[in-house]
Amino acid sequence: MTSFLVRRVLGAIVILILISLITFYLFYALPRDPARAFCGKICPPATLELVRHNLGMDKPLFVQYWLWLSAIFVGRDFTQFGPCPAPCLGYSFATQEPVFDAIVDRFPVTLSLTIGASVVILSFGILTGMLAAWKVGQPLDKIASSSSVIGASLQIYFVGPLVVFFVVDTLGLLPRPSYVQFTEDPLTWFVHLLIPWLVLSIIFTANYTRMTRSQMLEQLAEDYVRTARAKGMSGRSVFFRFAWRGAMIPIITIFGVDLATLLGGAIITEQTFTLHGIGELAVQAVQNTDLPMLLGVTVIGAAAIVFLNIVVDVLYAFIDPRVRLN
Amino acid sequence: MRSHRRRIATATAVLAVGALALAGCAKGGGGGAPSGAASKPPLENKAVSAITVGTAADSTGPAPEVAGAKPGGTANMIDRDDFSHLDPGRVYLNYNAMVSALFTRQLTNYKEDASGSIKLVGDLATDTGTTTDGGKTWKFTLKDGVKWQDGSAITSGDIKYSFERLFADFITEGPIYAQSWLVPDASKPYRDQYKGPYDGKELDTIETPDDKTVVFHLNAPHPDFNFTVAMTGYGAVPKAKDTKQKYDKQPFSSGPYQIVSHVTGKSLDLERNPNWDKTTDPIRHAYPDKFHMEFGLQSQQSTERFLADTGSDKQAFTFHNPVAPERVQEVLNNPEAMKRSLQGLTPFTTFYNINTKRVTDVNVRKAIITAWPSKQLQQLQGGETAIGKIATTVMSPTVLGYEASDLYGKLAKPDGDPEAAKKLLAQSSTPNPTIVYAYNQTPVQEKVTIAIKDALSKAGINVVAKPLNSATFYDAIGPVDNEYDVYWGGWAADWPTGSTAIQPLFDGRLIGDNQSNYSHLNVPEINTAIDQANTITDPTEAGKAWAAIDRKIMEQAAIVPEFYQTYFGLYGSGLGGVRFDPIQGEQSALDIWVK
Amino acid sequence: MTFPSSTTAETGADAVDTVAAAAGSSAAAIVGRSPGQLMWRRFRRDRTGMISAAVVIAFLLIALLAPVISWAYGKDPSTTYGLNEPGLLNEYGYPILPNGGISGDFWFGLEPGLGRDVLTQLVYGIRTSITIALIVTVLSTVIGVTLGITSGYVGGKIDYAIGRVIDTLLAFPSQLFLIVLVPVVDAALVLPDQESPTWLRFVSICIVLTVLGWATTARLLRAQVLSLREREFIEAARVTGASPARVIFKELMPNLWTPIIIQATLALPLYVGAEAGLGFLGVGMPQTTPDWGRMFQVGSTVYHSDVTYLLFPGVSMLIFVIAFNLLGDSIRDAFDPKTKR
Amino acid sequence: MTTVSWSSEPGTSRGPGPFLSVRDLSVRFSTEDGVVRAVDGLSFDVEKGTTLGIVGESGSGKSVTNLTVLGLHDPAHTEIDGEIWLEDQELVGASGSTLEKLRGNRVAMIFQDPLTSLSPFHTIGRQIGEVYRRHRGANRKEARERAIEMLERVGIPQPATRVDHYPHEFSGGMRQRAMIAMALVCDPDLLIADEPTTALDVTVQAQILDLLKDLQQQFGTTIILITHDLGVVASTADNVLVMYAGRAAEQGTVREVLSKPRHPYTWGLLSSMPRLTSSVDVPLVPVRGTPPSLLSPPAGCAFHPRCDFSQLVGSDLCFTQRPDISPESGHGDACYLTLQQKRDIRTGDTKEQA
Repeated sequence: MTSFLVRRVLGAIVILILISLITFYLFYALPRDPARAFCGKICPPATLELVRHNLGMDKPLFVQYWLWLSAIFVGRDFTQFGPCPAPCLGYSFATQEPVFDAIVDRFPVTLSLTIGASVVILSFGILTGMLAAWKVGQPLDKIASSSSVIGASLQIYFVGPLVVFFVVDTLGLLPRPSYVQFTEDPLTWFVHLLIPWLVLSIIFTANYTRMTRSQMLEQLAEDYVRTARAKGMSGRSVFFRFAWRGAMIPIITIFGVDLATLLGGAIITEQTFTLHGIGELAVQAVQNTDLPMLLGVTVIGAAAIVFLNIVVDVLYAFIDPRVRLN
Repeated sequence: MRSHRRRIATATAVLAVGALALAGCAKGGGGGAPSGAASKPPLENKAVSAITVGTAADSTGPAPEVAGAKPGGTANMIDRDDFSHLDPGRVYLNYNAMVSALFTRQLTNYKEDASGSIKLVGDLATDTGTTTDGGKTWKFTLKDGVKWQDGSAITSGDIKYSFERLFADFITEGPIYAQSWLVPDASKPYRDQYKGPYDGKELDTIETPDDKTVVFHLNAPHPDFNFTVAMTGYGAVPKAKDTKQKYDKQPFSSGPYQIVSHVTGKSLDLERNPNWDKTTDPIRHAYPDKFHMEFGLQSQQSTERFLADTGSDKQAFTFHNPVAPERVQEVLNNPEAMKRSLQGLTPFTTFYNINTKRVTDVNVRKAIITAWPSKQLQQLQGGETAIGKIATTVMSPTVLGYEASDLYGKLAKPDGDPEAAKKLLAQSSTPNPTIVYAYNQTPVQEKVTIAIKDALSKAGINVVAKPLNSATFYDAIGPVDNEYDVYWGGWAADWPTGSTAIQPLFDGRLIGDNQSNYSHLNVPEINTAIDQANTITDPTEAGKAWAAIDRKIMEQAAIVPEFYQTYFGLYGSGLGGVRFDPIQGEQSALDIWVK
Repeated sequence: MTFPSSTTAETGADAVDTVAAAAGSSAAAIVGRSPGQLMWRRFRRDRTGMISAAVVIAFLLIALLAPVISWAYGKDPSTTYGLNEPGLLNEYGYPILPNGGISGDFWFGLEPGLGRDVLTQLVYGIRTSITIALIVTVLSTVIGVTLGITSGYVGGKIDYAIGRVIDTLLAFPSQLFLIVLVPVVDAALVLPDQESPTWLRFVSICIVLTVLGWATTARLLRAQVLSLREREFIEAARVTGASPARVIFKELMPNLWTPIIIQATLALPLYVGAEAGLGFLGVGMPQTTPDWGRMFQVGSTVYHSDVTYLLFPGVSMLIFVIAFNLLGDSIRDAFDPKTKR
Repeated sequence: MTTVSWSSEPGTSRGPGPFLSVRDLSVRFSTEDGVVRAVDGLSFDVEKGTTLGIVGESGSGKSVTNLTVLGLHDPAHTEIDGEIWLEDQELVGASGSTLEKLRGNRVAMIFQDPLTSLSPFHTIGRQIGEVYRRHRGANRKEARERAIEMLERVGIPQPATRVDHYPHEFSGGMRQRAMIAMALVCDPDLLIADEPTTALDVTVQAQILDLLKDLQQQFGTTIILITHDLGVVASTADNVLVMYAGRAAEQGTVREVLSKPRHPYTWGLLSSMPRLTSSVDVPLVPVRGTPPSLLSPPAGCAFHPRCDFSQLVGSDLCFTQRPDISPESGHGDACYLTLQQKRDIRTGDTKEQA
């Protein structure tokens, strides 16, 4: 087991380095001179040169990348911003704040969006999927299937504003979606995030209902389920003790990917509800061509995806003994 | 078995029809009949009536009391971004300058009286400074009793140090006027001649005969140097408390408030500075006990919260956030909100540079101005209240000496006059020219481009629109030999006199890559007029000279003026004394009190 | 609890095979049918599939006949009616008539701001979405299939290399990278002097969506090929000395058409959504090209005062994507009856 | 309902009537392409303690019949007529819960492919113990001991450690032994083995069949052995039932049916099987054609399209009338050829091939 983890973590690190390298060089494909932002309205060429030197932009590309990478472990001192302690992803060109602090500061928003949505997705999605499989062909199954097809076809940027318009503006049932520190006031935190959770879960849950249903039905057609029936196991225990385990594997895989995308900052959701999560940070980084922030957000997003892939593989071994972590 | 999906198709149809019906009964998605805006009183974006230089008497504190104001309470500020810089030497943005006014004081500053006229008065200095040789040497004497937040006195040494540190290598974002004037050789870059105080060297062009007096020896006469030192960029920094780069996040206060906490990107909290002496300050009040500032709210959000006016938003104001353009109509129809609204003309003017090196024929340039669809552009960006009045000159009305003039009859025909433009083109070398119009690819600018293409093509001018990535816009138009003919520009004078409104943009000798003279205008007659205007000591005379230069530039048709930008903002019902600062064009915090 | 035991499938399957067998008795003329015909028979009997196919074809027709519709309707998507004719938009750019300015001559109302006709914008918008989605689906499927098969069939170092590329691509936060790549590809393809034509952004969007899209198809195909490679009939083909190309095209491909087509029909609506998402985030097609994504973007900023504008693209996109999803489901069921439950 | 005593040589028939009696059973599935008549009026009996071999090509309805005994069909798509009597209990009409109590307890079943028939997610011990706990209410510890005991009985080495292994850690033969252990854990009266040895190679096949015989001797379990391999039937079964197109074609004791077959289909089966005694160069004669479509089975005798002797019957009986098993007990067959004709053809034909 540990050898598996070590190998996978090393592989993950290689991928993260690869991604940061690609993002770094991609960024330089843009004809944008970030130094410009550090020079006043009237910017004599001499000052522009000085700023480029301060930002280390006068060094060759790979050296700049190496400085960025080593800064994560040993920290770095910028003439333009001052010292940057160990987990240093540099300073944002747009807001002059340390990138790492910005991400850590924005992470709770994305985290609460993700947790809320995943709880609803998993519980509601899988539950309806199971019920639809249990009552296959009956009215409940038909309703679940048709609503899940409709749900899966909705787009966040359509449903979001619509829900806000009706629920908040017209009916005033719920406050406008925003983020309130969970630690300060859990109730308002919950109420203010209800709409984003609701919208996000409508779309994601639909997929999980459809997937759970088809997986459960596929498992129920397996030979070993027939054997269980032949052993006198009741229909209910066959359904809940035998069939669901097989069905969980593909669902975990997909959930790993979805969770990672949410953790990486659901850009469209945060844009629709103007939530200041990592997604918005990423969009601003692109609009301001803010390399350090962009690199930081990409690496954090990729790390979430890669880390969750490892977790999913480990989970496989728990559920399916045939999977050996060699 | 698969019949269960038979009903899906019918379910979808029902849902679709339902949604459309729902929309029908919604409270009318349309804008409704024209809101009778015409019947509304015309917006009083009046220009600043007069800018004068105050006397020593005007410079003495305390500032006149605001009617009905009472101390106490906490004033909240909600806005879009955190302040990128608070170290005076790195402040150039008006947004940063507005908050710095609460804790950074300069030698001189502006005082607005009830009638709306502006006076330059001494802030830390007893008066607006004295010069005997036409502006080459300037003497300022500090007031008694001006102290830092720890109670230590502000000395002439601190003022000298504040100017010296502007030469350090980490101070690059602020203004560069004083630095380029305080070095012996004006032609060479100032950073090569002095590297800052951190290696023990001093700048000998600044003398401090005693603790109270500071004498500046400039390398050329600058009669409006007393306006220059009013910039936040030249605010005082204590020699003992200079934390270099970290000073940018938590500066040491010489004003009525001191910074208690600053969580970057999130919030800034200020409390009273016990050592600030009201009698030494003719400009600032300090009614609220605390200021709490919160960031991360786009203008749509702050507009919604001001309209809702609930809870702590009652005591909230905003420096920068205007009313969101798409909500302007809603606010204008809301009399209660209008009671807590602010309107005013900002020093910002926007215009379209015409690259005189590529569009060489003046008649073509004149035709472009004549055919320009100013009215449509104004309507596209939210009308006069949200974006600005249609401009016809280079200088903004907020600048001393502004004279209204409309050489191309834009106010008469704001929709553009294709016929007159065609006539001008007939007299030009190219009857139907092709111009390359570069624009910043934002949603608004894309709509503007469509309107411009329509209007100019009606006048026979063929427009090639070149979208530029919004991040690389300035990099693309920066080089002198860029391949674009017309591109958008915006400018604000650093102080309300003609020199910073015109010289950096139209002085032929300042043309260079990434320099501000984007229209590359190089007319000897204008260059000499600029030098001549720079030597006039009397402000009103200087104003007339700059107005004449303004007309000459418009005759050259170097730019298509767009707007004198206006500000339209809201604040909470629980605050009094929220006023519009015409110098910076944002809401001022200096007279605020909590009801 | 209803519990479909496997025997139904087995006998059912036997029955179907026997149907295929040419038992020459006097019962109903049972004629042999190829898998393709079988698939078509099953698909024809699946009414939901037929209805969704009809809706999809309707959308395709509308997209094709857009100029005809706009000619018959009398309006075109690019003229800014609101700006040119007074009395349509009020001073702040909102349509004066209620419900988004729906009226006799503007059936779906006017776009706030520029005042363009919503109906023609929608109709031409389908054209943009479908063309981009089709191109990207075809491209990413072709790339995905080729790389998936080579890495699955060839194995060894190549498989490892392609596998790592796929892992890296899938590890990119895709939404973020769509926004980053479009300006980068734009800058790379930029033409210095004349106006950058609309096709430039069209090409860069296709490139970006394909680059980030093919990895999932490749991974699916690789898994399919790995499982098929072990089967006896592949060993048999190899033993008879068939060249790898012949094995792949004659032996493997026939078995792969089902997953390929299923993956493509389910991917297409996703690409339509992604393209609209780009428009919503402001990196989609430029203003001059009608695009649903941008209609959503404008809609989401003006919905306070004009919610109707948002509904038109929203509902049409909803129906469009549902039809595609249902069509994908029906095709999958027709192709692969085992999972038809 | 007449109960006929059934005399058979080796069986120890103790009970008054047959242990398991299937009366005119027919099972129809509604599928996309029409109604499939998998079983079409089948009747047979099984004596207690004996082994009945059911033989037939795939699609002849042998598995369906036995799954009906356990009531494992999906009622939504299946119509079942006729009766199945297990001693005094009627199964077709029985309620779900009674059937559940019966399955694994009195009637057990083992399947063809042990790998897919065992749950990959649970250990062997747990899967065996589950049945014991379900029917005997044993606690976890007792169930585990019972599982170890059963594993030992079916001949699996070190049962104490193997009990905690997963199915994929067992070899083919071992897995089938585990299946048998699981089926017999509650000492069922009837064991239905659906092609237990087809997935195994020949050597393991023999071990499994011997194991089944030993267990039958030890516990007197009645076994129904479903197979398409006549060799397996010959070596293990007491009686044989040959099925074709959902009906019984021929039934009787192993010796009667295999040495003196009377139905053309049985001849076909026997002649398509290589024998040690027959010479190598004599070609095998498989039954021509393929099994009939159960969607619309041929009229009259379902075998007539493939029967070489239908014209011998003279009238077009074979093409119009469906033959029934005659005589109902003892060695019966469903064919209109007279006994004499059958004996002549058999001696004429089989002698040539013997």
